[in-house]
Amino acid sequence: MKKLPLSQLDAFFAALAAGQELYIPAGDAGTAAFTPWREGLKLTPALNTSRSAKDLFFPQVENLVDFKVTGKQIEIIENRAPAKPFVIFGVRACDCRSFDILDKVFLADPADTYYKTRRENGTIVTLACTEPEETCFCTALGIDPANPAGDVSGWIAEDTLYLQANTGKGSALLETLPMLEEGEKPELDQPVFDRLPLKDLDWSAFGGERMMEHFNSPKWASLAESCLGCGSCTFVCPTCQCYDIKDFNTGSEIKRFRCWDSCMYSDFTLMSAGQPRPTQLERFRQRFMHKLVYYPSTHEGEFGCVGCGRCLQKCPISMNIVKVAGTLGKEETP
Amino acid sequence: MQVNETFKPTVVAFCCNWCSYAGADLAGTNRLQYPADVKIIRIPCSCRLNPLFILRAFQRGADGVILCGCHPGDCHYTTGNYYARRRMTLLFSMLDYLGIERERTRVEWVSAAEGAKFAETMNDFVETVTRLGENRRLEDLRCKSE
Amino acid sequence: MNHMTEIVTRISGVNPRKCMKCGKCTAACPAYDEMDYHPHQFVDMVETGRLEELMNSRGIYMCLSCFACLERCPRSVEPAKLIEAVRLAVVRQQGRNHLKPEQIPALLDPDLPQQAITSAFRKYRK
Amino acid sequence: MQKIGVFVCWCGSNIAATVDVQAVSDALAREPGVVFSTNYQYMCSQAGQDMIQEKIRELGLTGVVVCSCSPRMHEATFRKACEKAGLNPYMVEIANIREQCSWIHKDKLSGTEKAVLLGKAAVAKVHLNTPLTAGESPVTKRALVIGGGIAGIQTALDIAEAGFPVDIVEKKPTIGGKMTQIDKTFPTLDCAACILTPKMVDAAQNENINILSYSEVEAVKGFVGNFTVTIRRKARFVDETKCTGCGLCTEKCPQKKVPNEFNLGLDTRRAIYIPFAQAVPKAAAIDPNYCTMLKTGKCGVCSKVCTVGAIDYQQKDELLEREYGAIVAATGFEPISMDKFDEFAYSQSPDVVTSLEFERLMNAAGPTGGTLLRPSDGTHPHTLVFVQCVGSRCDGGEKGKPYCSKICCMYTAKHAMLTREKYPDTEVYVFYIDVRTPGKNFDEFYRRAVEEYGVHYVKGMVGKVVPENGKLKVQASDLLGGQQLHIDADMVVLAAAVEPDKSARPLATMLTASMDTNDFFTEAHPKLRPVESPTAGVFLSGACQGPKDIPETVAQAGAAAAKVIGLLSKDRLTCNPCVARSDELMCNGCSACEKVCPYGAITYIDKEFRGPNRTTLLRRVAQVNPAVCQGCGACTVACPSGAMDLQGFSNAQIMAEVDAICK
Amino acid sequence: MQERIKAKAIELLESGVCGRVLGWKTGEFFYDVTPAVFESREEIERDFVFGPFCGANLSKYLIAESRKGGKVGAFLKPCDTYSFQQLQKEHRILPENVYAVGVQCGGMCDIDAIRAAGIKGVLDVEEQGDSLLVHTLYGDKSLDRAAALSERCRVCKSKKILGCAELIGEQGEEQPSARFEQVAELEAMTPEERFAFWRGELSRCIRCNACRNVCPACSCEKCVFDNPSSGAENKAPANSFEENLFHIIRAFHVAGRCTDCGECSRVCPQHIPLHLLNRKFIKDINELYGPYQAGADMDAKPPLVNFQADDPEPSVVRERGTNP
Repeated sequence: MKKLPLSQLDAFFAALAAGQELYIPAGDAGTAAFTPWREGLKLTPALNTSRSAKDLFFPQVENLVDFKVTGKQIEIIENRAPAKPFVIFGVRACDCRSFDILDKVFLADPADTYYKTRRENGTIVTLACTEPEETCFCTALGIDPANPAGDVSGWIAEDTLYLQANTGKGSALLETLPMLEEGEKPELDQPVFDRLPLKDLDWSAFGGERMMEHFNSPKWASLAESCLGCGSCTFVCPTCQCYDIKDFNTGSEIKRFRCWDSCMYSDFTLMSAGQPRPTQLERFRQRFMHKLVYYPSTHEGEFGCVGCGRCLQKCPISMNIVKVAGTLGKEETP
Repeated sequence: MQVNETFKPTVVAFCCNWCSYAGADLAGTNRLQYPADVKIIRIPCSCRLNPLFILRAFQRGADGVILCGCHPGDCHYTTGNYYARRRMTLLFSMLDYLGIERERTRVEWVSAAEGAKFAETMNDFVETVTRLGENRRLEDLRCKSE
Repeated sequence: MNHMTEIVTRISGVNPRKCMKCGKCTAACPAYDEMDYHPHQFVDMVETGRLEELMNSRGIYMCLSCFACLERCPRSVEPAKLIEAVRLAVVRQQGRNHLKPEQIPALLDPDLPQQAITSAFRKYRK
Repeated sequence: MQKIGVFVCWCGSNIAATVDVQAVSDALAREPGVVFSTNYQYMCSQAGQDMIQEKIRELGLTGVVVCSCSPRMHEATFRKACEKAGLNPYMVEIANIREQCSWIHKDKLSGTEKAVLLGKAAVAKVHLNTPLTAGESPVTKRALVIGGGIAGIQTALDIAEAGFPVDIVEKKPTIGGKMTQIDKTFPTLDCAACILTPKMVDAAQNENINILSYSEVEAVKGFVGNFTVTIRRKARFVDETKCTGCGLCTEKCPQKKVPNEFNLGLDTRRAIYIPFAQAVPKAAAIDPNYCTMLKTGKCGVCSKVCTVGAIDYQQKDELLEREYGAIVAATGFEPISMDKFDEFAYSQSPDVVTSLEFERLMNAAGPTGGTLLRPSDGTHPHTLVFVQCVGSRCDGGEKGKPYCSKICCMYTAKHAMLTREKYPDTEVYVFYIDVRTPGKNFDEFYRRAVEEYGVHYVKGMVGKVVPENGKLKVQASDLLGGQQLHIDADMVVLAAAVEPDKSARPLATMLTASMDTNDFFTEAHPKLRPVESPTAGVFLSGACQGPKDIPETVAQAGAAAAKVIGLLSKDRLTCNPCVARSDELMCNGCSACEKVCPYGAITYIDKEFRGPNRTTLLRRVAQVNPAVCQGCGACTVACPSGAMDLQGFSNAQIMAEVDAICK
Repeated sequence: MQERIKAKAIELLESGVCGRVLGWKTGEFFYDVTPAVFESREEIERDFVFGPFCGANLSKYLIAESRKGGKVGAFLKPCDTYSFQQLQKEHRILPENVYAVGVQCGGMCDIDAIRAAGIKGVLDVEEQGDSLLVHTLYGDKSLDRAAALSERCRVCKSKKILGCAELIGEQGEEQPSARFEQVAELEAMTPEERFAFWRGELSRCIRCNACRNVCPACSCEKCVFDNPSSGAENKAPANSFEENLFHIIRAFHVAGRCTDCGECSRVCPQHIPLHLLNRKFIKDINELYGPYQAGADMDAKPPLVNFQADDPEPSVVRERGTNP
């Protein structure tokens, strides 16, 4: 394990940024974001970023290919940005788990080469949580926020940053940083995690086994009735991975790009025959069934949720996965 | 863009069919010169101009957009330019509020008899836009790939 | 517009160009006989910049401020305000007070209400 | 994908001198969808048109772009040519490379570049053009004239002369309007009744004219060529078809104290009355506000004396619904109320009268039998003061009307002249601001009043009038003479401003015709379409459009009739196909479009739509009547969802042009 | 207040005036209140809340609810009633199917404002006069109530309740508001500063459409930005142009109809001050065409479908700007 006095954090960031692009969480609570590091940029005091860390591997908008139109000729131009190594520092345990979930989707055969390239080029340095928010429930999903994974795991205790490489990529990265000293992090006692209001969320009712029961549950109607059909939950979610592919005609070129899509939208998976989910009820159901039932049914019971609590904070009408799980999971005698 | 090339702006002029388009024709008939940077799009009435069209023009590379219509009170459709006037005033004010150069957009009332005014207006507008230089604040880089 | 005209139109808020020269102000004026220039002439003279003459006229002190002209004017020109403004412009100048305190005893009438004296001071002095 | 042909015109050297036409046609040939591109000396010539037609047939072109002069010049020519070759005329677009390119640019390089861009924009637009077919709507061959004054009568007569049936709706029991109350007409001084009453009789006898007197328009639906109008026939308690107009009832009626509106309340009439001797229809009417029988059920004198049994106390208002192809508003004017001008003492002395009252006092059929007598004491007046511009030319708002009432100068001159002529012992003063007498023989008339009849014209408004000891003390200022005048007058006559009839505003709402702030109807174009309202099929006649004298009114009435005849002589109306269209699936029924439509072309219906999961939804959606829409596009921008689009100038088409130009 | 509202809700259901009522439903925490439809006394007694975190404007739900058949009861705060009236004017809400009860409001708190004050792990809040006692995972904290108010409530424009069948609490009045101050501050900047300000704000936009979907004025059947044939469709902000485009056009489409309810800014997950765009239009309209408050008057013609012959010319934008 390596250590670094926090007083040298700026020099540490500078050294990291010298070798590759470095992203750190910066900004005020509520709008903090992973930001390219530059001289003077400080680590955010907020627990987590507004948008998740997935953005760096699966950006909201990404160009796929260009078609050049000259007169009546169309030429296909491979136009992806060159792969550049980068480091993302300060990823929380929850967001770090989201990469496992995304990997199972994007890296399964046939692999999504755009995502794959970024995964290969990105090194993840995590940071353990010490001051969770009341909306955090990663512990209920088997994640240990005090001991995050990643290529390099990080802890801040007192005024020292401790770093532990977990992968070859992580070790290689730490090798490049001469200011790191050897050191062992002290044992941290963090009773706050036992006080989290959502720590005892019960997920036992979910998974692939009770698919039809949940699908046909009459409770969806009242859960979905106030949903506005916006995509804020989707777009701040670290595990949502749906996208749409669209063409933009610049007049001389067609730029084919993909962008995030949300199953909450009425035109999600719109097809020539119409859309498969006619009302918000079905769309709402889809999102939560996917996270709690469909995904686990095809991925060894793993849920498509990491308990980061973003949707609890961001939903305009405060309808979220915790309320859904609570309502559906409740055994009720009809 | 070559270094020595002087900047030639792209200016879109939306002209109502009844007054300003005819005014532009009259400028032509009288051989009144104005820069070829101005391209006219004919619309039935100034009230047909959707703010979307203006933003679209900027997106696609316009450096200035001007709307010409009948003088207030003279609208072929009686009231169209009154609505256009309110819409454009508010839109331009909003663009200004967002920090986009207020000189890039303009409304002029040009009657069918005012060929000279049309040419003067275009000369002046192109000069203003040229001075401002390339539209940077409302550009869409995807449309400038060449 | 010359300087004085500007001051007078600003003080009064009157736009003399609105006048259509119908003369109804003058026709309604109860102080007609006392005035050397009559309300409609006032408006015209302000418009044509003959301020000097107006400022030296007797009429500005003869106007009763009864506002009949203002009330009757079909074009909302409000000549009384103009006369008031010219008078103000005059008394605001150095040494142009129209009423001196020492004159009061001579003018005093036992029935004269006190307010009249106060308002006369307000009207005719700086 | 369209198959587009591009035809670049040289216009001799007009275009070819500054634009490299070959380069333009070559460049456009490379555009997607362009299957043929050429240039030619004169595209508009027969040979040029033949070439276009030949290529349409040979290549099966679905769209044509002509790069030539302004579309205002030859768009119609090329559209017609293409239509003859079987192409929908709205698949043709013109790129204006003459007026807006070759003629205004000297540099051939930039001129050519611009011409190419304009051509590309036209090609881009044609890609999105759709064949449009002009719709047709039938025309109901009957006209409605609202208002039976001289304007309405003349319009109706002219329409009827052309062979079309026409209804006149008049709210009073007789037609004739204000002109019936006028004594003599300027500048010829012929008697108003003598020239008007024959026209009234003509109207009554014309078999194409149907007079609906004592009636009012209640509702108007429909659009040009197809109006449905509901008319309320007010109960007159006399069967118009039976009444012979003998007048016996009006002599026997015991209720004698009814103010006579025909004489402006200067005398009285009975509760059953015929407004005046030459009324048309010549039929009595019972005034329900005064009739003892109708109010208490006791009397019935008129019924007893009527020899033909025309009296019907049970009569009720009746609603008629009729179809019309055209509507003419001829609602006329009224003098304004004198309430706000009490400096002239109108309310304080009966000897202060309005000019229209003065007409009655001078009229042989008036309350004084044509002898000018003071209303207060019936004596002969010696000094008369006329005041012009009462309530006209004011600052608007509270003060009065901002406009010049136009007719007062002339009728005041007439009154002054007639007074002096009949009573040479009188002194007549006219106080004026300006004397405005443009018109044939008008100024001569005014000069005669001054020079031959010795009327005293004084420049200056009257300041106040005070009744005192049976006299009217008039205080005024002679602005030219520079002296204050104090006149002891016997009578004061006020030339009151005119305003549109009170019924005009609600009528305009029913007709969706626009009005100015003074409640005068606005014309479709102030210069070029002065007798049409912006609402198609609605025409304007007489003083409802603005103050007018009789000759002008009659001229406008004839013009309105000509427009109506033009409309009614068509069997079907071809509509402009470049009209707005609402996409019902996207419309949310918010009414923004309806509020900006100057033509009232947009209506709403509740329509059933298929909802999700086999449900049905009832939604309010906009519908555009293509016969009424003129295609301005105001609605398309007011509509936030983009449900409203304009055919021929659609959002997509204009944006395609923008894209092509900015590329 | 909450008990009076709950009693009224039960009364409306049990007297048969309404088949269902629209209100706010309690959540996991004290603040995550969800708009909900209640159909029984039991539901109301168990779940209905009204408190300082019931910020959601229920008017937008009435568009759909008023079309579902039967009569729906709704509890509306003063600012919600402006939207309620505006939506009736636009024929979006069918008033005959709504029984509206006005609820006077003392300003709504915003959990994000509490978090912005640096308070973490918020578990519960107690109102103690003018201050709030906040229980957190990390101990108790105290906070001025005013600091916890959402921005729109700090500059509340009106406590007047419009168009409701009955009232709970006192009828209020329009009140002086400093809501245009921030707009004026921006107007006083140079164009460069304004540009930088808005770039900073709008670049955070993730186009989740929360602002649009929560907005009562945005009730189109299909938004132009979702419609592939509108020419404006875009699903994500590909660059600064599209960020600007969306927000300019959205503000323009609601101009003259926006009641300034402030929901757009409340729900923005990226904390973009979207109300400053709408208020700019409102301020301009007030200054150029005379005061106009959308939703206040059922008969007044909205300013963008209206005109005066002597309206100022668009050049006024160039002329009145103080900063060249």
